[in-house]
Amino acid sequence: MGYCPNTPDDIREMLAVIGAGSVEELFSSIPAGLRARSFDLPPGMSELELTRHMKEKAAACGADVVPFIGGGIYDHFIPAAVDHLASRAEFYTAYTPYQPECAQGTLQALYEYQSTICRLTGMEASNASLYDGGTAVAEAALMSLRITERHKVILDASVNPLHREIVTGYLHGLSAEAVQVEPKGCASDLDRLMASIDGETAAVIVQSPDFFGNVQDFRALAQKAHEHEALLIVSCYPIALGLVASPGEMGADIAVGEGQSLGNPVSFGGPYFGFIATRKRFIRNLPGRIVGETIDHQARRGFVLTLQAREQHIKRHKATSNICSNQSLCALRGLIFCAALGKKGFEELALLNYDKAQYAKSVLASVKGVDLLTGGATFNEFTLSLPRDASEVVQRILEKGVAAGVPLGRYYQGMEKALLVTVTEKRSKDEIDRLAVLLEEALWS
Amino acid sequence: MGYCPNTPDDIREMLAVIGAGSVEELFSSIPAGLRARSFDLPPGMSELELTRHMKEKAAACGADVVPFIGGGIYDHFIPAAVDHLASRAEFYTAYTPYQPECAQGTLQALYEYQSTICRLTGMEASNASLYDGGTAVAEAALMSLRITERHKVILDASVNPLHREIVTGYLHGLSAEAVQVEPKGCASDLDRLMASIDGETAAVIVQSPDFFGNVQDFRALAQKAHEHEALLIVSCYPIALGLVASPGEMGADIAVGEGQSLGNPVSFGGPYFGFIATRKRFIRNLPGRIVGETIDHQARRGFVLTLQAREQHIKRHKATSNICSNQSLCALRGLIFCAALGKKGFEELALLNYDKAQYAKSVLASVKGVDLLTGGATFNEFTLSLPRDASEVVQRILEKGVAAGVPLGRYYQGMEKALLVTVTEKRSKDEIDRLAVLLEEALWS
Amino acid sequence: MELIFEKSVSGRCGVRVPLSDVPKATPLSEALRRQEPVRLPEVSELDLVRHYTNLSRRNFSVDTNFYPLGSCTMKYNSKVNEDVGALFAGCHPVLALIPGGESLVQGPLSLIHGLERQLAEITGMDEVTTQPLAGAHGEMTGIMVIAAYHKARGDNKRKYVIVPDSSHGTNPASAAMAGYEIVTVPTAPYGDMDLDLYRKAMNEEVAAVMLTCPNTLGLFNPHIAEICAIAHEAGALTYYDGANLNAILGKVRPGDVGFDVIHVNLHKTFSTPHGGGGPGSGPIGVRGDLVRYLPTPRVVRRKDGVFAVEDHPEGIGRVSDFFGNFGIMVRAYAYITMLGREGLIEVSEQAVLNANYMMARLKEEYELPFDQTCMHECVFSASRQVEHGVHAIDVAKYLVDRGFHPPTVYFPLNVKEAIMIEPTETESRQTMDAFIEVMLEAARLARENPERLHEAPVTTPVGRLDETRAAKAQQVCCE
Amino acid sequence: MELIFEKSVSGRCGVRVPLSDVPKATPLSEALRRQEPVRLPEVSELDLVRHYTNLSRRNFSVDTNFYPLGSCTMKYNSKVNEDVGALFAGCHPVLALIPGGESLVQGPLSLIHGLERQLAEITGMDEVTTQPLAGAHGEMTGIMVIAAYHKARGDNKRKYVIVPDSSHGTNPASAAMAGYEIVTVPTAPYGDMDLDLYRKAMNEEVAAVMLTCPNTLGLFNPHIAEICAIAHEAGALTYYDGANLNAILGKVRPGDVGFDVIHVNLHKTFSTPHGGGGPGSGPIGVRGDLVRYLPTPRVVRRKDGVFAVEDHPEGIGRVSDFFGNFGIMVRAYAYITMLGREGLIEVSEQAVLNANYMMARLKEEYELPFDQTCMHECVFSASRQVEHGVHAIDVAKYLVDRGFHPPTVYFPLNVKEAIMIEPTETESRQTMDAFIEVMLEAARLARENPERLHEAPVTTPVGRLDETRAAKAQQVCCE
Repeated sequence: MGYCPNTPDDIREMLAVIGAGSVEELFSSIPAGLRARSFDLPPGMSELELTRHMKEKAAACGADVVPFIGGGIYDHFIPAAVDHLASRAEFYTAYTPYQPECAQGTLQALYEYQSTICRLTGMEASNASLYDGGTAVAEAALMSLRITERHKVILDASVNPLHREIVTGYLHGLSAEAVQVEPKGCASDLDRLMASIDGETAAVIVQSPDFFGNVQDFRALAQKAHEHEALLIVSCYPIALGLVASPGEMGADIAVGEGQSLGNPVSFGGPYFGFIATRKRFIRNLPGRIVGETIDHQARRGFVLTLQAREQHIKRHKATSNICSNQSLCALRGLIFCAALGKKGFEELALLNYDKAQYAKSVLASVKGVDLLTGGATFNEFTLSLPRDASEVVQRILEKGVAAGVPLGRYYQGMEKALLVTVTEKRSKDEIDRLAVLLEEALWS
Repeated sequence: MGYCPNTPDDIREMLAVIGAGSVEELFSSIPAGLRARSFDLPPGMSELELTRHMKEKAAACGADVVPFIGGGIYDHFIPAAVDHLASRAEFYTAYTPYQPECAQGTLQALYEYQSTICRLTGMEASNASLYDGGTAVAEAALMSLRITERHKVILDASVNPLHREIVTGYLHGLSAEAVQVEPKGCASDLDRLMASIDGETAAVIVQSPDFFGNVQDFRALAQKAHEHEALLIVSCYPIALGLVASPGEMGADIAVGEGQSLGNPVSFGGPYFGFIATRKRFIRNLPGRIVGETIDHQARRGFVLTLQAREQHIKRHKATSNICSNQSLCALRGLIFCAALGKKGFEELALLNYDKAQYAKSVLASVKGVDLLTGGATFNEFTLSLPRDASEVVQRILEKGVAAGVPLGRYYQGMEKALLVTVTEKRSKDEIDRLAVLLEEALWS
Repeated sequence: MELIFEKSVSGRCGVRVPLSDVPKATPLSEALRRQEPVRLPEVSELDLVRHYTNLSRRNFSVDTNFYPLGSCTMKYNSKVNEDVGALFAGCHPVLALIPGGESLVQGPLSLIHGLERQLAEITGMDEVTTQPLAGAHGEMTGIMVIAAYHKARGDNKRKYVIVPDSSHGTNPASAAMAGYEIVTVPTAPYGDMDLDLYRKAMNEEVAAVMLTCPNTLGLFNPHIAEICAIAHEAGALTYYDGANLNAILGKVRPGDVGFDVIHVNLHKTFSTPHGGGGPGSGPIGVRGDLVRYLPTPRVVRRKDGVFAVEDHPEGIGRVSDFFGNFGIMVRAYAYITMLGREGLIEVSEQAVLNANYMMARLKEEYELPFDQTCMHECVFSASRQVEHGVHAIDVAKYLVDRGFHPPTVYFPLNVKEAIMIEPTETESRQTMDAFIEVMLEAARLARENPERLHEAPVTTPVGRLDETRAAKAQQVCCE
Repeated sequence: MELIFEKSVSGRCGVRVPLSDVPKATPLSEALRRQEPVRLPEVSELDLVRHYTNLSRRNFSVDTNFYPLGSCTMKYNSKVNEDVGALFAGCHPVLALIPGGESLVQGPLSLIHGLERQLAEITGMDEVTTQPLAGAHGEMTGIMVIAAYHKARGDNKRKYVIVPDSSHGTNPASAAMAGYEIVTVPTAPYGDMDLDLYRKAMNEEVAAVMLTCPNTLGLFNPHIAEICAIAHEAGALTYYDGANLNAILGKVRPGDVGFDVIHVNLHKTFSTPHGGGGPGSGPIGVRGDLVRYLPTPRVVRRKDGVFAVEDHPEGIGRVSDFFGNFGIMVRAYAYITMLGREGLIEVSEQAVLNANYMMARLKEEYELPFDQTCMHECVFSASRQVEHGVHAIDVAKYLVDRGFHPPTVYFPLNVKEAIMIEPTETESRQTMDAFIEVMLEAARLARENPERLHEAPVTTPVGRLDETRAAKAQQVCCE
């Protein structure tokens, strides 16, 4: 039937050892009145039938749509080696490395991951990953409350709207406040953000590139925040970090983000991983697992889970977070992705995204009636204004197998004609040119 | 560019150690007149571009056609575990196990493979695999020449025509003769086969199920061959061996066959593996590699390549065969496939093939004008007679995405209206019923 | 082994980046650009592959070792589930959120809906959401739903959540994340939460009680219905930690027993390899009047049979970006679909049989604090071995040398020197026998040669590591 | 480790067979049925997975160890090639042979045609067939083509094939399979086939001479054109064993030099992991007037651009069932396409650089019988170590203990105590340096502590195995 190996003979002999007359007898501690009233599931399938069934479902998943959509999740190239290595059974069928001597594989990989995140973000201490980008921003917000012992964060509304919803939900339960600062046009209102910071502010949370695609300079904001002993939390897009200044360079205290773009497929929403990194002085306030370097009695280097006194299995309700599992396997993919591209390749990849998006900008903005709403620096996303409701236009183009972008009306009042377009290295010039044609058609024919 | 890791610095330093001024200098032993006159290949591609290019080619490979074709290569279910295990890098990136201490993985697996083949075929000694089914039959023929020191084999023309072509080619060079005995109708002409055996005969080569699908009893033939001190070589289809009497039970001296059906995808012709097994007394006449059990100085069991004095790297032109590489990885897949199904599952699988084909027989033979040419016992293939040229009919049905079978006119004179139909466990009742409808349509509308 | 960074050679390249088919753009301004390239390792693809392949070989794992880690359900997960999990890799989640996109992703939407229905039936709940990304995330989400429920009723005085002292650490931590204060109730001598103390702790300021059943000792609490009733009487809700659901599939449904909210660890019970610590997935199920508070969005089946993504305006908001860890959900759906009703019942029966067999065979040598029929796991104490100076950790490390991953040790906290063994249903009697032999051998060695246990492990790439040094050094990334 | 059969438990099941959706048929007659089920192992899927996963861990491999096995070209093969190789798994080859089927398999047919064109350009030949299934199979096919050529010209007196004594064993064996007698020409003191003896051996009864170039000593034979000319003068043809093609990609084309037939080991030069001994693929290329004798069928590009499968009536017939080992061909095509012209030239340059570096650094401690610039591999002799009672095999086994796969030893036969090292172009200088350190250490140990080398390996699951016992016992399958 399933995967239970014991044969009737085994079962008989085991019951004899136990001293029970039947398997059912082992459940006799469960009062009769508590037994399941229903368990109405269909009979099982064989592997062949299951595979067929699942392939049917997968055939209707839009995988052949050409995606100019991003908005936090990106269709990037994933080197074959990533899959091959992350598919090593010893990695993916292991548990949390609680017994370090038989988990040096996972532990060293997570240590290398933490090192990679530190180098990407320009920070000094990273944990071993969080659930996803949205919860990572929320954990950073909570972390700032713990560090500053304050109860308010300033939340730039140019931060990914999905992430903001998660942050407000997390803060709500703790009676902390998230003050949102609306964008000015299609960009962060840096002046209002600066003005909002006061002695009650635990942190300012911003994103670069922001949800409209703008690459931003937060140096002044950092300075202002630090003047008020508030923290600067920067959410960032790791691929962009191959080209744009890191949160560390900008003066951030905590860098967070969605790690998906590093070697994880889009996979209808997950699993991905969130990352969080900070200055070394805040390390004890990090949520989640952290791997540290140490030695054994022969002075051989080894790695262990460390600073566990922050965590729920030790500190229970006084833990820095309730998080238990991390996203090890996804983080491992991120690590291998970064190492596969390497110093030079990672920069080239970022530049390629930039070049393609700049090309797309020029081509699309020259479509009649279309304007660029993000006029400044962008990375691989930008926002267009269309002469009509973007939703209708997107729907029309989608019928041709191209997802033209994310209409912003759903996320920002009054932006019904704004369209967020994403262009990764996987989009060819031909695809970009075709999008321009389709856009023109959808608008004017 | 490619996969060459040395940096310009490495290269400079290495050249200094060598004492050469440039890499080009290392090629100076090649006379100028012998240098390549052309090397006209396009520039390379990145991994992403290559993947795109290959996916385009793979999109035009007929993988969505419903195959009722077999004729030696079969579309069977492959458990996911087969791929996962055979994809272990330690298996597939290792070489021939010449250093046994660091190749016990490969060696033990091949020993288990050999044991599996012996159990399937009812034989006592198997080698570690041959190239494919056709060359396996040819190697068996050569083996019979060596054992009997005779120069003629009787070749039943109901043996796979592709295999027969290979056998005759192999024998041709050695000035040995293959006497082919034509089938009677759509079945081996056992009487003529028996009558053909004489004191010059090295072996009779037969197949069961034969190319038309007939499951055959060779006991009398074996007896007759042995009376003349000739060998009986039986080519068999491993999946059928879950149900039908093994070559060993039939009295065969050498069992061979195409191993593809055991866990190897159809993959446009390969790689597959051929198997060959025999009685223990003939072991020194086997071609190819053989793994044997032994011990180390601490009496720990281990496995080594054995009886290598038969082989080309020792015996050179006096070797039993020129074969060097085997098809280890494909044989490993075969082994894992057999172990995954196990004793009971393997029998069930064979029965399921049998039941499905029997059902298809009854449904298809009831189509107007269609008759069954293989009226006796069959396994999962059978031959139909159509009221018209089978090629036309197949072509017409193929347009509907179904490969109805193999028209036999190409292989047997006068069989232009015969169609060989294959039904594996993967063909559903719905697909079979649909084939009947399509056949009726193609014939009568 | 060297770090990948230590294998880096300046100028070496790994995977090649695609060539550009567009013109070079005007560069970003200096102020916005990073000052130097990210110091990522510079290795060839071969170095990369060899490094991580060899690194993987320094792990124990289910596919290589018996891994009876109590409370973690380290069962075997069929390879086919990995393959079907990969089928949806190319499906962009934002497609479901743009106009016209829903119709293109009916496959994954129907799968989410189907899994929610399966889990509702399995747990006896009315509705399920797959959004939480892990067990603890499910707990927090569940408690947030409970908070929303009380708040909607204007019941604003509730500020406590009760947990037993044997609970998983995530329970109090998750309740705290949702803004509650924690009341911890001790374990009674009979192994369950002390019923009298619980009764005393329960009052109208309590929002919920969180329970694991079977509890972390592997015992089914016969008072569970009473505990629920006591809570409901006081207007509190009951939360079921589904970590141990593997024990009761088809036998007990928390919804039938009286629980209001449950989370399910898909990665424990429903076929996801643990990935070295994640990803997991922690859907929650709720009773009828809590459905409205579930997080947004919801995947619904419209009357025309089409699946749609709908906002859920009264809910607690969003807890994860999209629909949860979809890849994990695919595996769970495949697992439930493949096993079917009978297969799932067999899971709990064989899990319980295996645990009781383990218990019966080891209890002569190891102290069994609660000697009664267990469910899917059993908890021993190394207290007899302590008399010889051997601790649970020493037994654990010796097992490592003998090729077995150790059981969970020092948890639950209410058993001293705890050794918590969960064999799972996918292990055969023969594998358990081999493990039992080594456990008995360890007990013998504890009497005769404790030094051998103290020096373990000796077969691993490193011996016991200095954790204090690690915590002091705080060396968490390489320079 | 136990055999999988030894883990079998009666009644245990692994993977489940699909359910039947058709009626049960009348059983086969007793006489045709097998008398008892095949005694296959009865194991659970977990047992299966754990067994083969752990078995795999008892191998050295390119992905885990440096593997400088001379003459085998154990290079790193990109993972992407494995992935693209799997894309065609569902393509049934018989589809290409049934009426109307060709148009459905244009992808794979175009790939075969494309690969044949690539290989023709790389080798300087006119046409290529991908049908031979391995190198030795290619040799046999090539010699059969040569035989057909002579026969078609009525030249029936030729019954010999010349090979040098340093040739791969497959060369004489393949020629013998094709019906020829073998004439072996010794190596001259300068390391190549003795030119005078060769000239004497050549006459009008010789059908062909088979050569490897660079030869098995890793040396490029400067007389190669002369050797070809001598053969051609006598009416014999020249066969090029492409095993060492890796050394000369883009530098020399056998067709330009004067060879008539060549085989290529796709699995050596063109990116197929060796799979523990196979599968391989051994396409052959031929000059113009031999094309007509290539085996049937041929994949051709028709004038309308459509690819077709055509019979080749004058050819030698069929040597394999379909088009060769297609999966291996896909990898080769992908490799050549991905690397392109410059990438392939880099391959031979770096392979030669690495081998010369290895040679330069080791020759102080190890005897180098032919001290000249080598191509892609170099051959030492352990003759100096033999003075201390240490043989090539002892050095080899010591390397195993230090984590390196040994070089090829005792081949080629014309060097005593040969140690043949082929680093390949995919290994970095750093990896070679680590290997060189251990080789130098072994040389030191040979002088100072030969016992350490004699007892090696000590780190592997088994020590040196008793091969004589194996050959005597002939235990080749378990009972």
